[in-house]
Amino acid sequence: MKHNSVSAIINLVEPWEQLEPLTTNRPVGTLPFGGRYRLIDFPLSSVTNAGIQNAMIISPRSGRSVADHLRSGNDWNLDTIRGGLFNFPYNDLSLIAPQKKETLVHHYYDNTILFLKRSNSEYTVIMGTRNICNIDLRALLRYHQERDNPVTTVYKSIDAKDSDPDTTVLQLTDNGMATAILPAASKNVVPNDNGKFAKSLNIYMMSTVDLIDILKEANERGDLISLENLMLQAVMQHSANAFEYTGYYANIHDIESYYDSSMSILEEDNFRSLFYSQRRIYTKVKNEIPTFFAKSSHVKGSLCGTGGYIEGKIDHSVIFRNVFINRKSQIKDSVIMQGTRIGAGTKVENAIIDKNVVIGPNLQLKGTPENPLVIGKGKRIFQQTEVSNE
Amino acid sequence: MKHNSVSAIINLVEPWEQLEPLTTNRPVGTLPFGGRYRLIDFPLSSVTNAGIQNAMIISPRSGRSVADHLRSGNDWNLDTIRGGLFNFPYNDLSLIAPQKKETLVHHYYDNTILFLKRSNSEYTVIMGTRNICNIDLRALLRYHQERDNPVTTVYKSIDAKDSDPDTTVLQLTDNGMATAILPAASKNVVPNDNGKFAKSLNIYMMSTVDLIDILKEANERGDLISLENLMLQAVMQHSANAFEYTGYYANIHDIESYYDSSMSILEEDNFRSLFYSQRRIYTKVKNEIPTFFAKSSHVKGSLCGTGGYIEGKIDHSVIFRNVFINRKSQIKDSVIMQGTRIGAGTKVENAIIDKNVVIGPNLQLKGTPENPLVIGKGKRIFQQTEVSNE
Amino acid sequence: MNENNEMLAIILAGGQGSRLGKLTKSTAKPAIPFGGRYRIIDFTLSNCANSGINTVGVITQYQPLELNAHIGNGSSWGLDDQMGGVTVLQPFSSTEGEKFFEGTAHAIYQNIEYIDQQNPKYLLVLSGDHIYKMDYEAMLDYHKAKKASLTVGVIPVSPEEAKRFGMMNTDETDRIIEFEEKPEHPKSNKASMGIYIFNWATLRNYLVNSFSTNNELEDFGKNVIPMYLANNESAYAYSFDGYWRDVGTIQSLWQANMEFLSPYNSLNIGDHNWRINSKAQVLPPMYLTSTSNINNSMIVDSCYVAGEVDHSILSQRVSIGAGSKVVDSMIMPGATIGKNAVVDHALVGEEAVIGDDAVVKGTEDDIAVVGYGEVLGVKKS
Amino acid sequence: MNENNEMLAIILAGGQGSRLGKLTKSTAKPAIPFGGRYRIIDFTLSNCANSGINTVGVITQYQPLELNAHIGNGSSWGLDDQMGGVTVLQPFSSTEGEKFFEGTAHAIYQNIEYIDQQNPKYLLVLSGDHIYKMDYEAMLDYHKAKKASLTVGVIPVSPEEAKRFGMMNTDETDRIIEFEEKPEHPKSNKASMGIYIFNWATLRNYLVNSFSTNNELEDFGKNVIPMYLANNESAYAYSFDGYWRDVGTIQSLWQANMEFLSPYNSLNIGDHNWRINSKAQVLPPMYLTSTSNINNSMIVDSCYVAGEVDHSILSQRVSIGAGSKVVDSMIMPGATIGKNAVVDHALVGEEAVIGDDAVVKGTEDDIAVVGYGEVLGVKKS
Repeated sequence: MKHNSVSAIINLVEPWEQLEPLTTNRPVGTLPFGGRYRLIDFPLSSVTNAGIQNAMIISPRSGRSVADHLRSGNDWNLDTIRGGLFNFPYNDLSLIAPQKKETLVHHYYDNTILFLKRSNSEYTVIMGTRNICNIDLRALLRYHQERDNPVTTVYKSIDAKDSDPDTTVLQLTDNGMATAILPAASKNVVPNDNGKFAKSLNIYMMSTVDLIDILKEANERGDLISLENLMLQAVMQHSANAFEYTGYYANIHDIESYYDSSMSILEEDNFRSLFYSQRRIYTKVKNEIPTFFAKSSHVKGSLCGTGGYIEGKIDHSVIFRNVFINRKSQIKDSVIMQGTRIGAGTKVENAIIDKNVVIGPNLQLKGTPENPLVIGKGKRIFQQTEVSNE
Repeated sequence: MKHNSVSAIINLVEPWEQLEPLTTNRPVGTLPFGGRYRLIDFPLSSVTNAGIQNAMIISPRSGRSVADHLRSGNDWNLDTIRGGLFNFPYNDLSLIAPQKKETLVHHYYDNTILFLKRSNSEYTVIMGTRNICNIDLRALLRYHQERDNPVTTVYKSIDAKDSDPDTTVLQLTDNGMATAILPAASKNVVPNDNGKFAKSLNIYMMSTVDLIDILKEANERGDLISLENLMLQAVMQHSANAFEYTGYYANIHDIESYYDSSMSILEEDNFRSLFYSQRRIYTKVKNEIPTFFAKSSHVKGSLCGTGGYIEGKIDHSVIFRNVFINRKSQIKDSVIMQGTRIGAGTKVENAIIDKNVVIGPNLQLKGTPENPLVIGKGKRIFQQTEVSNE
Repeated sequence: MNENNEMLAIILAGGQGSRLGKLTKSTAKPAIPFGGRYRIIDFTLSNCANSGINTVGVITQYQPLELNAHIGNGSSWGLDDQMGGVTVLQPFSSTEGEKFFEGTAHAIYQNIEYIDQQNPKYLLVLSGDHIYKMDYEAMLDYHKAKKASLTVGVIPVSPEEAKRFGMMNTDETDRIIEFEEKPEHPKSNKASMGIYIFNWATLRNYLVNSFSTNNELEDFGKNVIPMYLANNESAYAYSFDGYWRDVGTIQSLWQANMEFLSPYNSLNIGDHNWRINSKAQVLPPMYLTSTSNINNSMIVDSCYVAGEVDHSILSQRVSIGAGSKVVDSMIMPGATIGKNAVVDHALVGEEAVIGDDAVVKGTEDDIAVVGYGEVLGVKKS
Repeated sequence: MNENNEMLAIILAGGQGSRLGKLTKSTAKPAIPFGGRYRIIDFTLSNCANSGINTVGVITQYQPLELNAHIGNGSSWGLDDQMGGVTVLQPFSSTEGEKFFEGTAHAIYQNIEYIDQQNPKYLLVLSGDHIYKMDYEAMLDYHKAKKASLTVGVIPVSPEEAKRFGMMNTDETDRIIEFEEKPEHPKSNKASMGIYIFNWATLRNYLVNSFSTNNELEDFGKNVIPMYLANNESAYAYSFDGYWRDVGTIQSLWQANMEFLSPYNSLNIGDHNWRINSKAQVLPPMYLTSTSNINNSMIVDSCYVAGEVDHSILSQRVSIGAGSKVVDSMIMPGATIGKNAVVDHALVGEEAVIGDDAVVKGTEDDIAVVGYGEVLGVKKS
């Protein structure tokens, strides 16, 4: 009913290879970001802020890190009797055995169809997690309702020179309709007069009935392609309304873009635009003690989570929860994730250090802005010779 | 900590073939029973009633019906910050592709070990779902603590003549220790002087540290066997304390035993023993309207769920929630599951009718007590010729 | 996807309900059981949830324990929203002294701090003791369309009934031009349902001014509406024509329960598009023995029936012994009736015990009442 | 796996806390923020949860809105148990009249109906305004071992401090033989912590008898304990020797916050085996600008620091402008401090605004206080 007029599908089956080792044991969607969040928090918060009560998560692999993070959905207000959060694991086709694939033909989209039918919703929004934004889905819905095309998709205007060859952009008509979504390298898309591309945010809004039809037809054809590819086909087939998003935006597709996006959040304007808009960002609630800054600490231009103990020097870095920075250590232009400990006298620069890493004393961990040093989750490093990019 | 001193593992990987078609699309653990429950409700309620806060569910296949039923665990008081309910799907080895199996070797029990470590519990109880009972796990813990063997297992004393050849029973020593758990047909077990067998209830209590060791050793050996078989090995290896359970008991292993157990619940003593003991049975909460009994209705010796509309005659049957029984129909010695509709003038006898079935008017659906008629989930039957056992 | 917190609902659930006699001796009226598995306030709370209202304050004062336990954190109605939810508002003390609630409008005034925190544009004032299904969002749309300062929900009544109600006399645009309390000669058929939408800023002004000048606006019907009309505030009547019952007396409570029994009741309780939710308890299924005989009745979980039940409602955990006969009655949760007893035209309170061979017999005009926990005779087994 | 509901805890959280002056003008003392991300009552609630007590009644009466919102359904402490949980008990009315609470024991008497519903064997009575970590289950074990009718938690104090406490004089078995309120010449060092375990049936008897004979047992310290001793009830003292602070005055509240700052504080807040939980809000991480300078301080989520912070605690959403200096102070949630301001030896209330260039300066013996929402000077940006 009223509360169920829109349901959401968040698709965590996304390209992850270029983000290794950060994505070795987690989908892109549960990559930590911004001192206490994970990428999925951003689309999920948009869903919460729009009052959407029904959400389905499509997970690759076992989805354990996804389930651990989301639990009942309570932290995103998604566990009331009016709806709920439904986690469907094991949708990554590349991980499914060939004979299992055969049994999936004509049934691959069954779970999604079941979810959509039960949701009783009028519209459905489909989102990925690798484009960080804080979008007003109510505005997107109004935009969609006011226009004729069966699908509405979302873009951010970016400088063409900032795009990679495989950045996906909208092919826009003169009256602002999207006729296709293509890699920037395709000769079918050209920047506009201002040298801008309409970068696709991989968000789609359409009527639930239409989406069920698309999925049923794909089932009938025996398609085994990802939901994302089905959406690209739908845009090609019908054209789409193109909704421009103008807030903070970051695209995470490889280590460098993850690093750049993390550093960009340290700029106060970006920080405020993403976290202090009318639309709050929700995440899993944790009870942590306050972070203690010792007399010897020296922290500048940085973000810090709670539960930390800081004795060393931190400059222009993102420090997650429960991090321990020992005396005389120096952290600069780096990302230190939850539970990591940095030994006394150690210097860290242009590095990304994943969760629960222990770095011994008096070591040097240095990358470059273009090629940041990455230390994988749970590593223990006590010798300089053990320091190496993975 | 105090609340975490025991954690629970409920293992839904159980033999299901003989319960087809009831188990075609669900594990044995989510088989409906007793008018509004599913089999998993019984072990899970024992867990709740013992104040256990941490429970892990091991599901075969996708576990969707399991997740649908359990949701956040709130209905079993398992969603507080002191613990939680963890659902681990896809553990049925028979469904795993061979090359996937290779990657599992040495890692098959990783999730279980992770759960146990995080639980911080002193003891762990492992239960299946196919033995219905209402056991006091606090008493079992005390029994275990007072004795020397590393494992305590549970039995119900049954008449040997009531056992099948493959009923699993404890091999008991004179001083009441279990040295093995074997099929009744094995020549190593004999009934006691009163002609009784100690039927295994497939419940095991042991220290969490010991269980982690067992799982780690199994990982090291590269075992890919079910948790249940690991427990059988542990009993063989160490002998087990044998705890006798004396309350209501039923074993569900094939259609006939499911039918007999359902009918046994209609005896008032059994009904009270299972549902009105000090230990309540919890299940998923549903808001249903009251059941309406029309003037023409005639209901005797039966259980009924809410949300129903009854015009016909019901005798000695179990009627689940939201069932619609039309005028002049007759239901006798049968089980009618949730959402099913029986047409006017239709006669049902010795039958099990699964969820959301529609039976047209003026039909005859008859089985025998030894071979009940089973109608699978969601079937629509409007012609007498469509009535057939599956 | 309506905007959050545009309208705050306040449910007035503090009244003693003394016309319900024995039944409200130890519990608040809105907590009285209804229809086998509901309590009266469930209808208003479900209406709020179904109307997309996320934030609800329930003002309570008289014997609130059962009501508070029933409401809990609001999750039974999906009102456990992180951005809103149900708050139970009880008397409290402050540096200004003790704050009890003297009347409907006074109760709003005493809770001004809570309302200001929610910062609503519109305030919806509701009673917790009516049985009905109503979309308050449609009423808000009307309120906005009329650019009203106050909208009053009204229901058509016969001239006979009008003598028991506050009547709204309106012009042809439905603007309220006169308000008459229980008129001998009603000029309209529009009876106030006790449902109001106010522009909060305006109402707040009136309340603060009046209580600071001792010109106290204690009650909405007696004081606030007359003041609004006197000051020419734009007040409109919003007509509702669905099923609506005030169940403030023994007779009307029994009558509404009997109407609820009819499968043709226009309340349409089974409608999945406007569910009435309640705090659900997990109880075993009902057990109907081989001696039971049930006709035209509603029965719920955990009932045990060995006797005869005719045109009656049994609530949760009710037990009817063999040989007993229950006719035209509503039995509240946990009541037990022994063997060979007769209960006829009665309301039986929670946990009451009616012994073997006892007779409780009312008539259509004089319904028998057994109080909460009352024990009549001896139940032998 | 301890048995459910053997002991019910009642937290007395109704007092006005007038010795906290401005800070408790619009909120109850137990809701006062402490240590950056806690409120005072979090310690008692967490102690209950960690001690395996599932059912807790919180008696409240003075300005309860913030406290009620904080407690919610108890889920923050894992006290949202289906078989128990937290119930907030506020004044109410009944057929016997309005029920406000006149003293600690009177508050228990007025809520007898709630306690009877829980049907506990033991009643644990607690205050909501102490900072400590204590295992009440160990105290219950002691109570049982002593076969006591009443056990009183006591803490060793110096003869000097004893003059401010109720002192328990005991025999060599720790049985209480005398109780002296604020004695000039203390005979023991055992000060009452205001923590009591009663056998409920016995206490219930005393309360019902006394209030029905006008011999009213209003207060535990003043009336109930003397009555127990006079009647030779077996009352024992249970010694606790961990960190414990009554934070009932401005001075003691500031002192306890400063002690909390020390990494060597014996309260050991980081201990994972006895977590102190609080209602967690999701807020962005703290942001420390390039002009910030932080020493010996605790800071939490959503703080913005551009100035200097020395030996101070910043609670959630606190903002410190460039050039400002905060020393030896505790800043409560949402307070903002402009540019070039000085805050020294101060407690700053929630949502207070300290303007640019303002100076708030107390001394160790006379702590400065800025009230909730108080505005000092003008904050320009």
